[in-house]
Amino acid sequence: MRTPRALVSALLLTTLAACGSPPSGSGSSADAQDEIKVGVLHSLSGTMAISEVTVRDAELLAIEEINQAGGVLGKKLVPVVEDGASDWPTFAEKATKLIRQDKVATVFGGWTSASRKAMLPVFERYKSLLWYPVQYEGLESSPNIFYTGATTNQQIIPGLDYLKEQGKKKIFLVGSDYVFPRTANKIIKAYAAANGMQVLGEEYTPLGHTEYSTLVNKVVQAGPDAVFNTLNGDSNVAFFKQLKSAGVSAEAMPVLSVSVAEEEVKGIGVDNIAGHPVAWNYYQTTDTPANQAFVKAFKAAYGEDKVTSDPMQAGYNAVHLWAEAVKKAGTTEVEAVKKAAGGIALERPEGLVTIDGENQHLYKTARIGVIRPDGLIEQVWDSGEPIKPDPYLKGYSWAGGLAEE
Amino acid sequence: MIKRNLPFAAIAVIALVAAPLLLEPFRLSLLAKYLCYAIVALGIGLAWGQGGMLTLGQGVFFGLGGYAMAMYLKLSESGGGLPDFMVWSGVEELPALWAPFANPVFALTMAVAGPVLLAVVLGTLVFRQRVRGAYFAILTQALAAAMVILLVGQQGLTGGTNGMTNFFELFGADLADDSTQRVLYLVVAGVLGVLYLATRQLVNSRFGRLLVAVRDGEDRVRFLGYDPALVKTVTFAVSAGLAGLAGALFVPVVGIISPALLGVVPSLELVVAVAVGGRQVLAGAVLGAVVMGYAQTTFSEQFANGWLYLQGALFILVMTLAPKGIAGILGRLRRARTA
Amino acid sequence: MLELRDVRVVFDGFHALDGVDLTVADGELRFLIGPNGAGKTTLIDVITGLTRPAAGRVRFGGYDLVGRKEHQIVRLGVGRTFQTSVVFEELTVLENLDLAACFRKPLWSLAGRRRGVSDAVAEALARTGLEPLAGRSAGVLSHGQRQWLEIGMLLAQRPRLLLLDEPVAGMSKDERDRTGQLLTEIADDHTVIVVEHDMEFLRRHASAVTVLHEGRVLVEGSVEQVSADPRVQEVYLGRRPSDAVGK
Amino acid sequence: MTAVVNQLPIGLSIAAVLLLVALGLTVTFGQMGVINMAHGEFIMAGAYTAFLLGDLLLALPAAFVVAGLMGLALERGAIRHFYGRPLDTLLLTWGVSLVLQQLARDLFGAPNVQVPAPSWLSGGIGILPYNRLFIMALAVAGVAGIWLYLTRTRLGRRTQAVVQNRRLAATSGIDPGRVDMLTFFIGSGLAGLAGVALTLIGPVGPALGTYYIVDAFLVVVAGGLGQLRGAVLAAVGLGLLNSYAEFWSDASLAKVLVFAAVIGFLQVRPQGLVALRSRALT
Repeated sequence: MRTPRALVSALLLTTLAACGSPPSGSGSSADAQDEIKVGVLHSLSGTMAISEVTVRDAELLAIEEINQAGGVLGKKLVPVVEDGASDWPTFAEKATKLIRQDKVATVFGGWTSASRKAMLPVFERYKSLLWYPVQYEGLESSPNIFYTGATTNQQIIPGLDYLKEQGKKKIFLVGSDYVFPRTANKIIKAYAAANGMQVLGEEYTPLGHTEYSTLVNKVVQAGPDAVFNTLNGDSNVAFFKQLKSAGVSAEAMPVLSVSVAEEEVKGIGVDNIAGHPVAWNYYQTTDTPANQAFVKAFKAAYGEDKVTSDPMQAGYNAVHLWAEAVKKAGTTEVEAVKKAAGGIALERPEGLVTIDGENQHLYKTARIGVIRPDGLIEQVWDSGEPIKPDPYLKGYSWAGGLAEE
Repeated sequence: MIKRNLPFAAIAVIALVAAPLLLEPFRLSLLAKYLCYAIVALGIGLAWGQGGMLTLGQGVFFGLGGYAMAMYLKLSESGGGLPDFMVWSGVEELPALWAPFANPVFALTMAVAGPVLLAVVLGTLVFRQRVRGAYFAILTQALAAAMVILLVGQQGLTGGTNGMTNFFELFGADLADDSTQRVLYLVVAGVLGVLYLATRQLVNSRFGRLLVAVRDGEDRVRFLGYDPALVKTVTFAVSAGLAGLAGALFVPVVGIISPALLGVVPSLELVVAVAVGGRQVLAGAVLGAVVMGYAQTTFSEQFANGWLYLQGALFILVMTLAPKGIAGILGRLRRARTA
Repeated sequence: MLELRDVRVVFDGFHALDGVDLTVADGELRFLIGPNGAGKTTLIDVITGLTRPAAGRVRFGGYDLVGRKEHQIVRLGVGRTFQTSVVFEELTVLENLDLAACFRKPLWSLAGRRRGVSDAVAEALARTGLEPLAGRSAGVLSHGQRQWLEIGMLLAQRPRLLLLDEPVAGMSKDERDRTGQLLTEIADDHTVIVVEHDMEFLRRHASAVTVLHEGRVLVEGSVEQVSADPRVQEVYLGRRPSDAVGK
Repeated sequence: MTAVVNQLPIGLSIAAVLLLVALGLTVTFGQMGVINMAHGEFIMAGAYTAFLLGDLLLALPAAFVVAGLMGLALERGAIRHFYGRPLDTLLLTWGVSLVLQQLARDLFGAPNVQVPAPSWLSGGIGILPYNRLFIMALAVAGVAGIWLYLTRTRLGRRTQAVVQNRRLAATSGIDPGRVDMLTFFIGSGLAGLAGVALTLIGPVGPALGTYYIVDAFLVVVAGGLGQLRGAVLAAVGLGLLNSYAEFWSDASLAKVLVFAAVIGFLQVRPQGLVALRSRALT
């Protein structure tokens, strides 16, 4: 009675407007026969945009390169870019949109574990394909996801091997409070127990936490040989600044990070982090012919001051690997592409990578680097050859209790 | 009055029936999602529009409802075994807190009772001390912030930042199936309709008058012999219950619940939606939630970066030029036409 | 019926009430006067629970009022109005009165829609003469009408003791007369305390008067006794001419 | 044991950060009753000013002016139409904060930027590095400055007069509009100062403001409406609580405890630590 009549009508009109909204992807008749749509789904807004925008750029660069070279199966790739907005449910929603409405052949996307976990059921439900470009906590092997970043035995464990070689016996674990750090730390603790290392402490802080004086105090008081750092995003900036001003040097207490790459170094400030080690599979300085071409192309496309990093390169690789699999399969049909993908080996910027057809991860070379005063990362150690991906750590006897499916 | 409402009721029913027929399944489940938000908006319209309590923590109640539902879904799929994320988190035994949620009746009850209980406790604590206005708003906002940290920190219990996802079936129906989604849409729309009518009844009742009186002169109401703290607590609890129910419906529709859905920003966004729709009328709140949800989807599909500008600008414009929102503008148009 | 003993209120070192004793018998109509800052409104605030006294006792019909919350005191049968009338502008006159009349009902029963007009409300409407305005929203009322609505709301509560804080302030001559008439009617079957400045109004309607000055009771008695008292003349004339008797 | 002792100065330095981010709010919220959700973005603006200038000492006055002018523009452009409607202001300024965040992202890019810390701030005394001591000194100076301004200058006393009785102040020749402008300028300027200080210890990016705004409001709420003394006490209390709670448990729990403490505290002192008595019926 007090409700304006017009309002109720408006409400209904909106409902109907939502009904009538033309599903832009459904006009498949308009789809040119010489085009293949692919989805690119990263956070372009919100807290994760910092990292994910660069991955999107690398993926778009790869798509452009493939189109320059004549496309795939004689067709041009058309990227459909969506914003995950640093919000996991949005990732799931946009993934659904890309698959069901845009009918893309595959999707490249995600960064956080949470976004991948949110998208996973969508890709499995609609039997579609996701290429996920970031190192992650393992313990997963979805038939509808290809993992082009490192799993734990290609990053965490080599990092620990490196610390062990350096004679670091007492370590302290610092991480953001979410799945990757917690899983990584479980692995680290099991590794430490099996290798005569001692874990002096394990601390987690909320995502976006910026007050590290108490934590630094705890670390300093514990006096470890090294710190294993799984902090994410902005927290790294605060942590390294406050660690540095507490007078802790990289020589006395190296902090091995697994989520700090070239891009992050700029924001942290080289002064605050130079000399500390990081563990990845790729650095801008990695000395391969493919990398020289990649760095050059990337800078040409996005600016001389841009740096390249591991996740960017993994996203860049994902597009090329998918294209290779499609060529081999002769179709973009998901099952055929999956089948064709197994065993594909390519020389990429990070060196030779091979798709493991069984768990859809990559054979990758692990590399430890130290941050140089110029902000780039210098490799100081590598695993010698590509490591077979082992997301469930079945090949490591000490990891027995961790990896049950 | 019933006569005047009849045509609209008819249109509503037609829309209910027509939407599932006209819309692609993907769009239909999006609409169902907006309608879930509309249920939360109804509660905000009641608490803020009618009762003057600006609650910036409505996401918390929404989340509690959602988590209760998600716990049931996880348990019903694992057949009493450990849900997938607990395995990853290294939990070996089902936590005692989880066990009763295997029962759907318990889970659904808790989806509403949990938020109501929290609202009653919080409301009693703050309203009794005459904490109000901006203080209340800030406290509810801090509640949202604290809740997210708490949920994220208890990874073994809650799935941490990831939240819970990967649900397959609800009461034996396959959630991936389009027909299930259609039924879910109808359920959500039906629940919204019923709750809208019930809330409107409450607003038009003596209690609703009392609520307006508390909003406009809390201290004066005391001298009418009422305890404003009680009135506010009850209203806050009702709005919390609405949000909880919306959360419980949201989970099977969207297929995920995570701390990202109940933090400071989503809570504020819902308030924005209500303001845009028009806070003083319940239908305005509902309209706002649907319009803003639709706008967010559409605009973020077209220009991702512009969405924040648009949202911010829209908000500034609504607050400065049309504080009564779309409902206010429509009301004015209607008056102008009849005048 | 109402008994105050040695009531003291201190605001940041300022003694707003400095040991007030006051007794009001059942059925009495008592006027409280005094210059600005004498503590009249504070006294009402203490009785109704808005201000908690630093010391002293307030008893009403066998109950101790100190420490009770405002709405609990209302429930014991003490009602009040405010200097600047506060009515709910978005509600109609009828709804305002109805709310005032309903406070004894359990809260859940208010979830129903109002049906008809209760006796208390009808009576309040009749007494205040607001019947023709019952359906109007209170926001459009004139100043005088608002004051009557407040008194009406008070009546609808059916209290045993009414406290009126300057009911005729700012009213026109006509309105004052009508209010006076209303007051006399009400006083027939209620106990009433009125805070008032207006001396003419006082002379016409008051019988018993208590004069407050600087937080103490200066003098008590009939209007004639009080206005003849030299101390009263001194406080009014000597200190604040603007509040002078017979202004 | 030393670790436990160390937490005391650490708690105080956390308190200094809290105080610094909340100080401007105690002025705008406290003196004017305006809830400015864009306060965090004014802090961000201060931090970016430091980034652009690249020099800390130069940045302090510059950031004060930049953030102050932004506040002034906000007050003149929008907030002044909203006095007496604190909740609407809250939502309005939230819209402004969204726009400012996105603006920062477009102007400076999404990644964090680096503000080099001056070399004279490297090193420290005991557990406290010089940059923490600098922040503490800045917080103390800020409090002292505000206190002197409010009690010792004519403008400050006028501000107080307007806060206490707007109409009366206006009739005695004070232009409340100008006082509002000035108050908002100062409150926002303080946010700018905080932003410069925060570049020493935290990230400088578009999300900077969002990390501090909730904490800042908690300090103001616990401190009581706009009371400088209350804000100082609340910041110290919450800083120490945070420091020791995190030391004995973890950072997540410490944050939750701080929230619980504020709620619990309001049970004892509903108007915050320091409150004025008021006879007015609102």
